[in-house]
Amino acid sequence: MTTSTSPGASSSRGERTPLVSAVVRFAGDSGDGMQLTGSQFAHEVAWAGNDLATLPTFPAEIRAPAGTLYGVSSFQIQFGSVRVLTPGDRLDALVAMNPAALKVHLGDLEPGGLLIVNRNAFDQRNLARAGYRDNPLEDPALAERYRLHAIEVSRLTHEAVAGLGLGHKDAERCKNFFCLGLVSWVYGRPIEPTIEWLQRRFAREPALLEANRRALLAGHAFAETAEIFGEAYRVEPAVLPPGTYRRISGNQALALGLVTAAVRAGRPLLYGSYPITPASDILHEMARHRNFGVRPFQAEDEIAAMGAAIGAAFGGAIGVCGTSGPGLALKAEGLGLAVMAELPVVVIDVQRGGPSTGLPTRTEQADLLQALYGRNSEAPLIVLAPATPGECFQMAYEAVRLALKYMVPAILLSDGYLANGSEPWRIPDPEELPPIEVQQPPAAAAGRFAPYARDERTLARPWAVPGMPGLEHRIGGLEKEHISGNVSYDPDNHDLMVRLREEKVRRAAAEIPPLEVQGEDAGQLLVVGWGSTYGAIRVAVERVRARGRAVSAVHLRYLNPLPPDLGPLLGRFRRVLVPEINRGQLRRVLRAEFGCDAVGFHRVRGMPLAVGEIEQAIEALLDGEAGA
Amino acid sequence: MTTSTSPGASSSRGERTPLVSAVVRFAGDSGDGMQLTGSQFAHEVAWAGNDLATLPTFPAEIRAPAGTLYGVSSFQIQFGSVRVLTPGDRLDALVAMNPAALKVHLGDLEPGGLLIVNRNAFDQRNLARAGYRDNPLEDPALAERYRLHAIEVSRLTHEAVAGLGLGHKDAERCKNFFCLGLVSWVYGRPIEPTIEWLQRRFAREPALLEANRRALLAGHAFAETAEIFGEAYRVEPAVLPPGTYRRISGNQALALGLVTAAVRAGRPLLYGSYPITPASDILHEMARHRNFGVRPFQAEDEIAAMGAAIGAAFGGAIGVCGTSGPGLALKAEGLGLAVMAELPVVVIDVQRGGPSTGLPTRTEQADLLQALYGRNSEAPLIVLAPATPGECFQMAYEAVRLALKYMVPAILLSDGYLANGSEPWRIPDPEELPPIEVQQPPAAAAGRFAPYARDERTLARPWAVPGMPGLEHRIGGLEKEHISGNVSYDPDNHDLMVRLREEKVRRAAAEIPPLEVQGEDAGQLLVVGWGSTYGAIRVAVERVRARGRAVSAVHLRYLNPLPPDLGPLLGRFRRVLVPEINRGQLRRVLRAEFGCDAVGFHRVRGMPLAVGEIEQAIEALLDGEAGA
Amino acid sequence: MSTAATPAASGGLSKKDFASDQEVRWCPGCGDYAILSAVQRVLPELGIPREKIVFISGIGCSSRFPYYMNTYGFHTIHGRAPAIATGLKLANPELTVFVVTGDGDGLSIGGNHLMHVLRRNVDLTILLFNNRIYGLTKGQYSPTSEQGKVTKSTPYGSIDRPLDPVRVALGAGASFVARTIDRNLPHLQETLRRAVAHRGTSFVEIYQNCNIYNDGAFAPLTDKETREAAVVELVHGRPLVFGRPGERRALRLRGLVPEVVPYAEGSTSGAEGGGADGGLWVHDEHDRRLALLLAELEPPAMPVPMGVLLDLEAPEFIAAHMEQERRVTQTQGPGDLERLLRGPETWTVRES
Amino acid sequence: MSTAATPAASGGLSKKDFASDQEVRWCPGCGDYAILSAVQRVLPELGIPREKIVFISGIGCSSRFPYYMNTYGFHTIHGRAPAIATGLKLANPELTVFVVTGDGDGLSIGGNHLMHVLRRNVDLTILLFNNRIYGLTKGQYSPTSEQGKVTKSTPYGSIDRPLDPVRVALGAGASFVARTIDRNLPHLQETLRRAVAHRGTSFVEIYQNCNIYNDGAFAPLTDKETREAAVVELVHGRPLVFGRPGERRALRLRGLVPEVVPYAEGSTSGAEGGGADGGLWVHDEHDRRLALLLAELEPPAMPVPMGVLLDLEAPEFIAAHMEQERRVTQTQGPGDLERLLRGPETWTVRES
Ligand SMILES: Cc1ncc(C[n+]2csc(CCOP(=O)(O)OP(=O)(O)O)c2C)c(N)n1
Ligand SMILES: Cc1ncc(C[n+]2csc(CCOP(=O)(O)OP(=O)(O)O)c2C)c(N)n1
Ligand code: SF4
Ligand code: SF4
Ligand SMILES: [Mg+2]
Ligand SMILES: [Mg+2]
Repeated sequence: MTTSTSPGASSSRGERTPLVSAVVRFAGDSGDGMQLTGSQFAHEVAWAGNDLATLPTFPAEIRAPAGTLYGVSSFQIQFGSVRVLTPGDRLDALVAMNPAALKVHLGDLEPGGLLIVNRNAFDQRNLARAGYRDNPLEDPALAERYRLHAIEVSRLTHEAVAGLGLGHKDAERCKNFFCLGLVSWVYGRPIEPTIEWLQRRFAREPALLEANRRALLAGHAFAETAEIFGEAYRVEPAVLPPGTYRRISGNQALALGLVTAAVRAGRPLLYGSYPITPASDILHEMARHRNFGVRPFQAEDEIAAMGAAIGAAFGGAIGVCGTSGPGLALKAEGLGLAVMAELPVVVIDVQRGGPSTGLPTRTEQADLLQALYGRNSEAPLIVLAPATPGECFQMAYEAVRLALKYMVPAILLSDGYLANGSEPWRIPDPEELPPIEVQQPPAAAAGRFAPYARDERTLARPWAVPGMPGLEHRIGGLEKEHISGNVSYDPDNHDLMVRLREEKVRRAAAEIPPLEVQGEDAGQLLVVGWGSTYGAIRVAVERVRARGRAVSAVHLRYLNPLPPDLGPLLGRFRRVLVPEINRGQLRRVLRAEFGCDAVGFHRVRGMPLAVGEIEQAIEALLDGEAGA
Repeated sequence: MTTSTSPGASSSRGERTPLVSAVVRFAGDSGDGMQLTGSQFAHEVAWAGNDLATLPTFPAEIRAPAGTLYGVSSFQIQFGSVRVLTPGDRLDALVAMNPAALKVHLGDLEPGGLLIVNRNAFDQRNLARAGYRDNPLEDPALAERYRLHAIEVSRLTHEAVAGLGLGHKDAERCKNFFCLGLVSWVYGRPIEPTIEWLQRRFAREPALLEANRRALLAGHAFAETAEIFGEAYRVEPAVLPPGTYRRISGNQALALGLVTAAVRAGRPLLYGSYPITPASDILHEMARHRNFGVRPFQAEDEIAAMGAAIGAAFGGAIGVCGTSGPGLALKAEGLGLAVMAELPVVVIDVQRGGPSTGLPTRTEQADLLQALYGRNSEAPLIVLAPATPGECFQMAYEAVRLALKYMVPAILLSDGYLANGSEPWRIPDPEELPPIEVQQPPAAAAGRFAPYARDERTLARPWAVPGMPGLEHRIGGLEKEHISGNVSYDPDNHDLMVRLREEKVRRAAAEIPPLEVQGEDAGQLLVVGWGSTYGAIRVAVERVRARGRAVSAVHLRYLNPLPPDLGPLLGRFRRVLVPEINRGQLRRVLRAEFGCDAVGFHRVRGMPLAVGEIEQAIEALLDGEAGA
Repeated sequence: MSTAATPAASGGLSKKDFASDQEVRWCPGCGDYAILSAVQRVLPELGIPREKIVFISGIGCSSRFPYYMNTYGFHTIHGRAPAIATGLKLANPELTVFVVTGDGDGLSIGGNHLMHVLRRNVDLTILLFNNRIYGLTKGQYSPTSEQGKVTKSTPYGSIDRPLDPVRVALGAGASFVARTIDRNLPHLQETLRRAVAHRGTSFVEIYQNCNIYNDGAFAPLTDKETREAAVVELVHGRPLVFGRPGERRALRLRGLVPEVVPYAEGSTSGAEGGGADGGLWVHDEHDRRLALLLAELEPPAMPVPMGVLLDLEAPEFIAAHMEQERRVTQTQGPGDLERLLRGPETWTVRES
Repeated sequence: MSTAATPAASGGLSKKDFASDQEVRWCPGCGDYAILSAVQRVLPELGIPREKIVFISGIGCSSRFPYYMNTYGFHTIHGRAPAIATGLKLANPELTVFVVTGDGDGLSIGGNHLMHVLRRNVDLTILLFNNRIYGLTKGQYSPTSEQGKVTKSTPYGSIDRPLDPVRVALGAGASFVARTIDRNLPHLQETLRRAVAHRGTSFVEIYQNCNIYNDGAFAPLTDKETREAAVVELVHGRPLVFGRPGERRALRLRGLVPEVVPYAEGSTSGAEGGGADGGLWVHDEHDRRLALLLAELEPPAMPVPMGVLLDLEAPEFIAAHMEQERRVTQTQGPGDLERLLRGPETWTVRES
């Protein structure tokens, strides 16, 4: 698919029921290709001009044995003609490729929802593996409760691809495209983009191309002609701001933000990383962009990655490293050095479930306090957090910009949901981004160079780097004398430097745009969020407001320093609710910082918060109940 | 010195002026033996029955070149007939062995204070090294401002030891004992304990024994006979609770507390450590007590030390490791594992100046937030802090006790001042200490053993360790299923486990003794402290109260969980002041936890807070000014 | 690792007694299955009661191993298993402790702990599953991946030169170094037996196929066609002979330079002196210098040595530690808490 | 480490141009002074402008080195200097980068980074000051301290077996390995020159006396009486000769076993083949196997080899990295941000 205006769905629209939005989940064995199916469906949906949000969920195992409950892989998408900010709480449609997928996911399907299963997979072995004593498809309750369509997906797929000379296994693997065709028809999404994709993907394997194409068309045709589906839907294009769009995941966007920052700053960028879920894909992406001056470095561990980033920053390059929570823990000592040396490094933490190894493939936002305080002594730095997958781009850019402008390390808190989730992204014009200022040292030092002389406004020290003649100097992790940068044990100098490092970060607050409040900017209840809960909170607040109740919301992208207008805003509300996927970390910060009696809402389930539960929490508070 | 009742001073008491307390500082080159001099003086003072507190200050260099400012080493002591809780803000007497010592320390001497200098050391070279253009001893202002005694200490010492066949260098090295004799006479402290000490120390070097003895006596006699000192003092014994006492430093006390806990628990204790200032001495001390079942392990780094402690705890021993701030940073990931595995390990952090390498030889209390939050995700554990050097004993014991009882890691926050400072310590009867409960597993598991079944009251899991038949089980850093301990990705189980880990730590609050409030338990102003600022805050509050103003104080030894009666107490005061050697870390916790509008007082100078500055902060608040 | 054998207690244990109730979750076809099976087969032979056996691992596919063993087990954090195992063994020297690690876990993030446990010679058996890839994080190159490797993190090929685990172990002063492979079960089992029998740290590199991300990494060593020419199995006191029947070859040292020479079955010409010149290279597993040269043999020019490269008697850390504890306790008497607390100098304050 | 030499720019620099304005703060008599002096003497010879020279250190007495050099310098954190230096060199491959570390910094906490920088062969010169003690923390035993050492942390003697830095470096695949000593200034300087000239990671172990906490650790190697018999200075292509005049000795390899034999001045009998049997052991610094055997020589039975043990040409990391950057840029063209941001698939939403 190349640039084009959204053509809408390709099928006849005759009797289709219009929908504003829908939530669909594809679920099956890890070998069933559910991620690809979901991703292709998202492409179709995007191409049709809908807004969308996705939530892939992988098993922790690389290739879990077939048919097991823990081996189920799923991809959820919400799409609509309105702004879509979350992948949705509950499902309108579920595709279950085997008994395990049915067992794991059925509970999330709305009563009366569309349930498509591959009847062929419900054999004795698979039923046993999923822990079903009886075949659930034979339980009439299932068809009563849901709009069940138990289709012989495997058989129909084999029939569709027969004659192409494919082995049984290869033929079987096409069944996900059968399902994709089927679901595409149901929701009236265009299959052309998928066919184009297949043509590119299998350009050198014509048999596989043809097989998958046939499966896709077979599924599509099956849905259309078999007329087993009581109804078909259409979802009008969403009214998005004009522009050129692509679909992007948080990890992708983050990598592109970094590359863009490097290009705009005119400096090479070292990306030091030790692989770790869910941050590894950023390394994979960065490693591809060598022609942008990106220098990828897979280090021996997180400490070395941090070290390399510090070394790079000392050398005049942009030093970045990416990791997840356990890796951030290992970078603590290095971050302290970067604070002391006042070097611009950026650390990306794609948060995951913890503590310890925790739930590596699940999302969480419980590293905020670690990011703020997880170092010895007073070691303040900048902490930012994007709110959506697409926003990872601008916040990564912003992290580099602020680090370079204030000569201070910055931590960017993404999370597993943002990392793997995706949304339509309006491609920005790099020239429209704020310029990146570099703290150029004086051309030549008259006399001895003072590496800790500061810019009056930002308090940043100059970025004099090896190779610049006449500016030779030595820095290190010992306390340094104000201005000269020499080692100093002087008590008052230490107190001064501690304050200067703090003040420098505080001054970066000048960079923060005014808060945008959803709803009135004073009143009964303000909901404050940060990070990936943005969409869920926003929708929840919208819904409660739609019911005529007064509630406002604000979302924080700058966690340290905090936005200067936050304190006054909090003061204008009687109550403050802070929903987080942790045990109340931002809440703690707000209470400490503003003496604000914020109430928390916490669900630490390794999953995004559901809109519904936030709605309830809001209602409960409005009704005068205590926070949960 | 063996057990004896305190005999008071040995010199004639005729015309001695009585003093309630005095602050004396010995200062000289690192080679001048100032630590030994101070330490011996402290022994004499203790023997005389005074209460005391000491503050040694070392240069960062191992052996700094002679005569330099940065090479000055000092030892300060406050002693008195009353309770002495701090080493004192300003000096009543200063002994300066060379120009550098004079330059560095003169500013701390009270006007009119006693100033003893070694006139022989004020030669051109030393003056130049100290940056004096003219000899300050020749400036009449010095003698006007202070009670100056410029004594030819070197010459007199050489004369005293003449004829013993000592080389020049050895003879010169005796001059610290000359000064000790001199100061002992001035304050009427007994020199017998020092002579006894010399006899033990130099049992095999009779010439050195005799030389030092002669120097000591010569100094003593010089002061007595030369009558150059306008006055001599006496300080009556302090009224301390009856018991047998010794002088003890924080690091020593800490080590003894750990050994005692191991003996009482009947388990071996692994002390894993990687040397780091100012925690190394704990390792040195622990390594000596192999016959108590202490297994010292000097690891390759802090991560390995943490690992060894975890391994030991898994194996049924008490796992302890000691470090300072940068080392605690490196233990973050391991601590997270201990939280997840619910293993009883104790980590000691002897805080020092930071961030990064910072001021390694100086004190600070800025690792509180690191201890509380410096790990990925929600990883709550117990945090304790002793208030005085002697208290390091009981808090180390308490840390082990709570870790074992609740099966949870504990962090003990000591600091550089506690570590090296010393005080008289009433030797406890180990039997009087609370017993140490071990979470014994069921004798044999009926069926499968459940490693995450919990004690109803404490929520502790059983401590089943390798070697116990029938209880074989596997644990790890992945989230585990409630009760069975199997790996679990279940969202609700995760939320439950996160809450259980938190609740378990919260339940340990039941162990905390009621807070002891200094002053009224309600009113205008409450001063809240933690850690080594105890003495300074207590004295400051005493002084302000003595002036008839209403102020109370409370000191926290339990930082997580917080004492259950703290919230109500805070609520009974109009204002709360939190003095800390950091930028307001406990203040932040109190604000977040209790919504209490605490005001901070922060001086981060690598030094204990001064009583005077806290007094001022209190007065200012009472006068209605904002916090500093 | 010495075996704290109490045959009576474990009498009659069989392979399945060592299988836990957890479903094994490696990818179908993964080499880890064979290693698990070998370990479960060898353990019952040792006569060690299950409760005295502990498996400690780091993080990685390989490190999930402990979950599948019905012994004590601890799946710890990435790279730190050697340190944790050291602490465990110090807490209870009676235990038989295995460390299971991977090429990333043991040589990337955990390289330092590995080096130090080897120099200390802590009585442990270390099984390093070397699949030359990061399996669990889905296929990045590892420190043992060949230079130029194209992986997710190195789309244009890796730049780093690989480490050789055996060379690293020898460089750290390991007292027992062996190499084996997932696909040769008898060899794997025999190597495990030898490793457990050794007193001190036994380091065993196990070539392991990751059929998902690095399939066929060791194919030349396992393929019927090639394996006999590609591998030389080490037998103490025997010449280094390899190659297919009919095409048997042996190694000879010319100075320090190895040469491949034809070998007639049964010939031991000049085979007396370990590595002696002139004659064939005869394996002597107690000779560190020979082990160093064995580790230098590089495919494809030379066959890969498999088996016990080195088995030296060396002072063991835990025993020495306990010996010191005994000695100090003997000299000073058992710890007297009261005396300790009093210290050298005390004074008494009486009721006033 | 290759020298990015621009002789013009540094013309006329002298030793004192490389001294910073900071007072040197080691203990009087510390071996570090000699090393500092040697470095300050050698640098002016290289013709590298001061601003292109960087010293990166960790923590320890040794690691205070950068403060005293009037070049760029960074006194970082304990053990991490190799990683930081790697990042620096990647940021600016033009720089001449030295890493200064100690036996604790480099081999205890920093052992893993050392191993990995050596395998990567990053163009750096690493100076490891080995005083076999932790100096800065006031005298605990280090990973290179002899077993049984009594220190503050080991009042009853240390239990761990020491590491040999040279063996560790060889085990990690170092391309340049040398050893020298603080008290032999000409040797130290010459070794530094060689190290700087090498392209790749140059690893130099420098025996250094800590006269406060481990005085005399290397006395046999420096005392007039003993040093000639205790040290063998390595000269490429020359036999390994040592001992006092009149008592000259040489080394010979019997198989792999070194022997000491009398040596008549000028004799080179049988000295052709590097390490060839029969004749004397002739040093060949390009032979890894010989280097491995050199590293096995242990006092007091054998002399300690000093000088360049190994100097191999091997692919260098930074150059390969930059080469890949050039190659990719050539193939794909310079990065086109607009194209990158658009990605493979876009759609347009028009004003509605
Ligand atoms: C501190 C930390 N960093 C990174 C990771 C991510 N991680 C898990 S396993 C692994 C590497 C596994 O490779 P290897 O040891 O070779 O094991 P394999 O999966 O190949 O058996 C990495 C990088 C982690 N769990 N913890
Ligand atoms: C993370 C951390 N752990 C421990 C220390 C304390 N420390 C400083 S230097 C040092 C060892 C120094 O030994 P070595 O590298 O041999 O240097 P030397 O002083 O002997 O030159 C230690 C343990 C530290 N600064 N940082
Ligand atoms: S990814 Fe590779 S190593 Fe991991 S389980 Fe699968 S096949 Fe085995
Ligand atoms: S302690 Fe030792 S190594 Fe450190 S400066 Fe002093 S003599 Fe040198
Ligand atoms: Mg691997
Ligand atoms: Mg050292």
